[in-house]
Amino acid sequence: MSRPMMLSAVGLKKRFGSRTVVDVDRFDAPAGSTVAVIGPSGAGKTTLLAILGLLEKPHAGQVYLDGAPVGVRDKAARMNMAAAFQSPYLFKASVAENVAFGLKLRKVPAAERRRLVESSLARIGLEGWESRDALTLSGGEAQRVALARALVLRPRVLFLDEPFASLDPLVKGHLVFDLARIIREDEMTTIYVTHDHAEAMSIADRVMVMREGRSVAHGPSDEVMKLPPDQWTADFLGAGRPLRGVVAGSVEGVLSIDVSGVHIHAVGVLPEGEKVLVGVRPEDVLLFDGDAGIPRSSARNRFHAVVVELKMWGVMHQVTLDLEGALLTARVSNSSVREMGLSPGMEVQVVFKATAVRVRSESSGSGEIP
Amino acid sequence: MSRPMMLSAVGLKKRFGSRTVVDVDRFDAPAGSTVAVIGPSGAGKTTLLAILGLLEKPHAGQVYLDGAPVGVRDKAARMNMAAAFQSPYLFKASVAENVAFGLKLRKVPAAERRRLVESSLARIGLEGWESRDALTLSGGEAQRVALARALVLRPRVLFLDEPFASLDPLVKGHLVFDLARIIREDEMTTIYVTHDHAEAMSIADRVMVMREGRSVAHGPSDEVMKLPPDQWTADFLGAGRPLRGVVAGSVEGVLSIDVSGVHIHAVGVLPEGEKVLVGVRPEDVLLFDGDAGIPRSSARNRFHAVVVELKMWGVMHQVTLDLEGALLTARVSNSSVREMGLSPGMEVQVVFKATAVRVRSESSGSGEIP
Amino acid sequence: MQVFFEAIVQAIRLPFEGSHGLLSVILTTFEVALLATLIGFILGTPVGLLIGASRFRGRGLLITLTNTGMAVPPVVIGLVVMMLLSRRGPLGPLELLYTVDAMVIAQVIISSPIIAGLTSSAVAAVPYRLRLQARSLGASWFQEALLILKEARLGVLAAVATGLGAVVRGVGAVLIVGGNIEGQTRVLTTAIVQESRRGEFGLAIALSLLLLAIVFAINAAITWFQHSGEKAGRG
Amino acid sequence: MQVFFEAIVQAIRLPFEGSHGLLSVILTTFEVALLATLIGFILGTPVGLLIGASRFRGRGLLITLTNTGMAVPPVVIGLVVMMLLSRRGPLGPLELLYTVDAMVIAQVIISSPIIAGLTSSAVAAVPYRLRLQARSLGASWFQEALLILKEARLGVLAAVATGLGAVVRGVGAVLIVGGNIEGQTRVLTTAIVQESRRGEFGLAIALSLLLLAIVFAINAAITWFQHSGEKAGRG
Repeated sequence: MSRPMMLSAVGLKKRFGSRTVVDVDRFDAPAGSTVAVIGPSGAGKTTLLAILGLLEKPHAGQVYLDGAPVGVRDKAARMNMAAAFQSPYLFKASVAENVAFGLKLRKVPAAERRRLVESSLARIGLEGWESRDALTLSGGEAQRVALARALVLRPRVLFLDEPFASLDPLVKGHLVFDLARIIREDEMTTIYVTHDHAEAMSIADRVMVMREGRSVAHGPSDEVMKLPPDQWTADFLGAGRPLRGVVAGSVEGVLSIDVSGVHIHAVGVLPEGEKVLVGVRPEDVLLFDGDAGIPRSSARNRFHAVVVELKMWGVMHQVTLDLEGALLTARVSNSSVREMGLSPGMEVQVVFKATAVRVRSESSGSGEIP
Repeated sequence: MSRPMMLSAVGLKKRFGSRTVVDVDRFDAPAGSTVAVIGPSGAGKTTLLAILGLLEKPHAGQVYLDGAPVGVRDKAARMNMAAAFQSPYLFKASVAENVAFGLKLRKVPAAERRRLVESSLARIGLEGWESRDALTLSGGEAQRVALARALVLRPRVLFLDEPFASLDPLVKGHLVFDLARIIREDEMTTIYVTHDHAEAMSIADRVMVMREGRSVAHGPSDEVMKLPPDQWTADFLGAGRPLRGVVAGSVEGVLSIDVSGVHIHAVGVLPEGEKVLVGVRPEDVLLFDGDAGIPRSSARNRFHAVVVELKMWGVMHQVTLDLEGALLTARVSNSSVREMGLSPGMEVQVVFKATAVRVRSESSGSGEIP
Repeated sequence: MQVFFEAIVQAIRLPFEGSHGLLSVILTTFEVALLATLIGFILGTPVGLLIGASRFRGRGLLITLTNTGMAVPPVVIGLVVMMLLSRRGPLGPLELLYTVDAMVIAQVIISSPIIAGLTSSAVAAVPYRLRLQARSLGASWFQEALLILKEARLGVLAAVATGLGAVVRGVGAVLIVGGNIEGQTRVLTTAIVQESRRGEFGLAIALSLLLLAIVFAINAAITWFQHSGEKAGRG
Repeated sequence: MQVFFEAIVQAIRLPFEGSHGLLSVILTTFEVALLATLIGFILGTPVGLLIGASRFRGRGLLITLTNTGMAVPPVVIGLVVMMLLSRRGPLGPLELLYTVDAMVIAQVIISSPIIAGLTSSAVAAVPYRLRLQARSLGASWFQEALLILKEARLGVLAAVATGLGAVVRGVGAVLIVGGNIEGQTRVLTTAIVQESRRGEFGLAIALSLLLLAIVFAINAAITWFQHSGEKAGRG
């Protein structure tokens, strides 16, 4: 039916008074991709979304839809898009009238409209809810109606602004699941704003990290998460800083990378002697007691290390480890800290798979991650 | 200096109009304990806290402080308590005046007040912030001031109502850490309201789960989390239902429990033939490929199982496993689901430690967990 | 308390004692109030929508005009209209002074800024993201404006009722430009002033009870609009 | 437009032409307005605090009284005070009719409900959890009430200024009970009515400019209070 569209932008700037709230050099959402825009509150995420969605005019810069420049006045372009926000913002009317809002604007005939509203509600798990008053729904139900209202338009670009931020984890889990399925089935390009990187990771294949209006990292989720470009981004994502190393050799597609004397195994194709950045997500690093016997397994990286520091991160612990000079970060649950008796100075064994390591040539880019 | 107090209550009821928002038979917070009250929004958590904190009168029931009945009119009792809420609710004044509010009401002399405010701010990481305008602070800073304002009173009972719900994970991590340290150092009895069970687990040693005004589970965190009394509680906590089994034997303090033919190892002291409930937290269950060679290790429980169902829970996956008839739940990250290619019908190996299993005799209680 | 007792007895008798110009007073009151409010609604609502829902050059001026209009005392408005319509004034040739039309003109100048001002508040209270949401679903600016008015409808109704109330309650402007001519431009408020100064408390009480009935009906409507608005509000 | 031109020229000349009772009018206006507002503040604020911040038996009655007080047209209030103070009325022996005191009494009845009503809104806007927070830190009910008034202080000030504005702008009540006696009970609004009906536009314009200056100063204060309140509000 509809085909997803590529959305991109260059040089976007937006000021409120004298304060620049958005200053983003480049934004890219390939057709069919799901791009998460993450950052702390006040980073300009929602304003960026409003500009990309052609809802607000930027002070500078240009948005492109499938390569063609578009703006707030391009009603045709806007008709390819739809959005849902953190608060569902339902109109004072029935569920059916809310869901039909965009269809009416598109002059879809009444019978067809009824059919589409019905099937859209059924898809999102609200079969037969048409005649309820929209303002009497619970948070999770209202959010479903808001999603149905956007999805019924079969948008080629979908914008979601923290759609699950105010929901309980149980309600949220079901909704994330239903939404992910629909995005997959309908093949939309999706821009997803959130302040929760775990939520972002579970949905997006590309990530942009924003801070104070600027994009501080932008690229495939895996790269951004494993190779954050600076300390602030690393902290915000709860990641470690990338390590610097040199490719020492390669056997059957598995690289051996020399990081200050430690040899880390990673999957990739790079020439010997190449200077590289190496990153591992803290969640992917397993810790074992220093004297535990660990069998040969699919985890190619096994080192002895010393705990340097323990700190709380949300409701987990972040453990900084010294591998003969190279600093690695692991994330562990509080009960693991207790059971293993982790404390600074303690010796542990560190295990992670070669597939969990991300390697990038140092020469392939500077701040921006390709 | 001050000694923590025991807080308890019986038969609390509170109505708003015709709707009963709190109907709690029993509440117990032993002196020095940290009790988390969790539940979805609208469950009556904040109202319960207001009643326990002697801020609002219940329609029925009685609150006890160290065993003595107390009410909203007992100013002396109220002077032993202090609270901080989700929104910091700072007064229109400087940071110092905000923190000094309760000290002034307690007629602490000005010089002493200044000294206490200064040290309290320093403790919570806001050294030298006295003269700032309270209404210009960021969310995290304001929350610190609100905590300092409560903690400076050296309360013997501290009430916290979702104090971190609106903070970014990075800010939250630091604050949880600082607060946990102060609660430990000052030995307060703490009542902690939250809708996030992970946060509750990281702070509390006792948990009360509320639903629609009622207490559906109440006891030590570990018990409530591993042996939820009903399906709703299990779902809300993201836990599996407890399994029913019979103690088959015991060797050196490790029980062997027969659960429909599968023998699960657990730590505990119970006679042979005793009927028991067995629970494992989904996070503590590790999954391995069906054909992976797993060495003998400290994990005493190792089974082959078949994946029955996969469903999203928040941003993780919840996996239901069939161990020859007994259903077990594991929680795994989305990347693990992808890497292992988990899908219904697939065979996997299940590993968990004997210390991660909670056992309770079926005869020792029914709904309420002791 | 005898004075009150006598006056009330007289007030009850009055309607049965035949015409005291009472019917004319009531009809004139309604004519002026309804016409002035209708014109005030037509002029005030679009201005209120503009001020409350958009940013444009000249918005500050419009806000200042509205606020000034709400602040200017009715007697001053009466004076200005009087001068405009006086024999030597620019609109003198129309010979409107001391007519119902003169009173309507003055009351429109009183009601329009009230309706514009309160409409703008009601409209400004419609969440901006609700409008972004409508835009994102494909609404044009006109469809967005209709949606805003629909969402704020109870506030707009309350604004119109408040304008009506001000027109019915006021005395200064109509006293000046209407001249309180019996059978022609006498309305409830000016009649009350006249009768109470003449010591005709019975008639004054009768007129006051009528005026109170009208005012309370309007206020009940405003309260109902606001109350329904709260109930239907987003929690 | 000649009528305007002549009137303004005359208005500018007036202050230099010696007394027209102008000073007396201004002084009486201030005396009545400030006294009535002060008494209105003393009566209205505690009532507003009670209504806005607590639940008690009789609260509904108090709200109804306040709303009624705000709704009753000034001419009706004037009539009732007139009857109370008339020779045959219950307060007749005090011989207050057609005095400044009579006008103050009428204006207090007008300003108190306004101050009470707006104070109650300002007080009700103080978040309930802020009060729980104060209580949890050990505040007694009296300390809590002080905190509420402190948090709502800009709203209370705006309420008082609004009451003052209503008193200064109004004409119906003072016209009836004051009698508009030159040199004694004539205030700006009643003088404007008088002079414009007499066709003395120069004097009327001069009085109007004065009245406008006072009203706009009051409105500027209200705007400033409300604006500062917004800026200091919790985001």
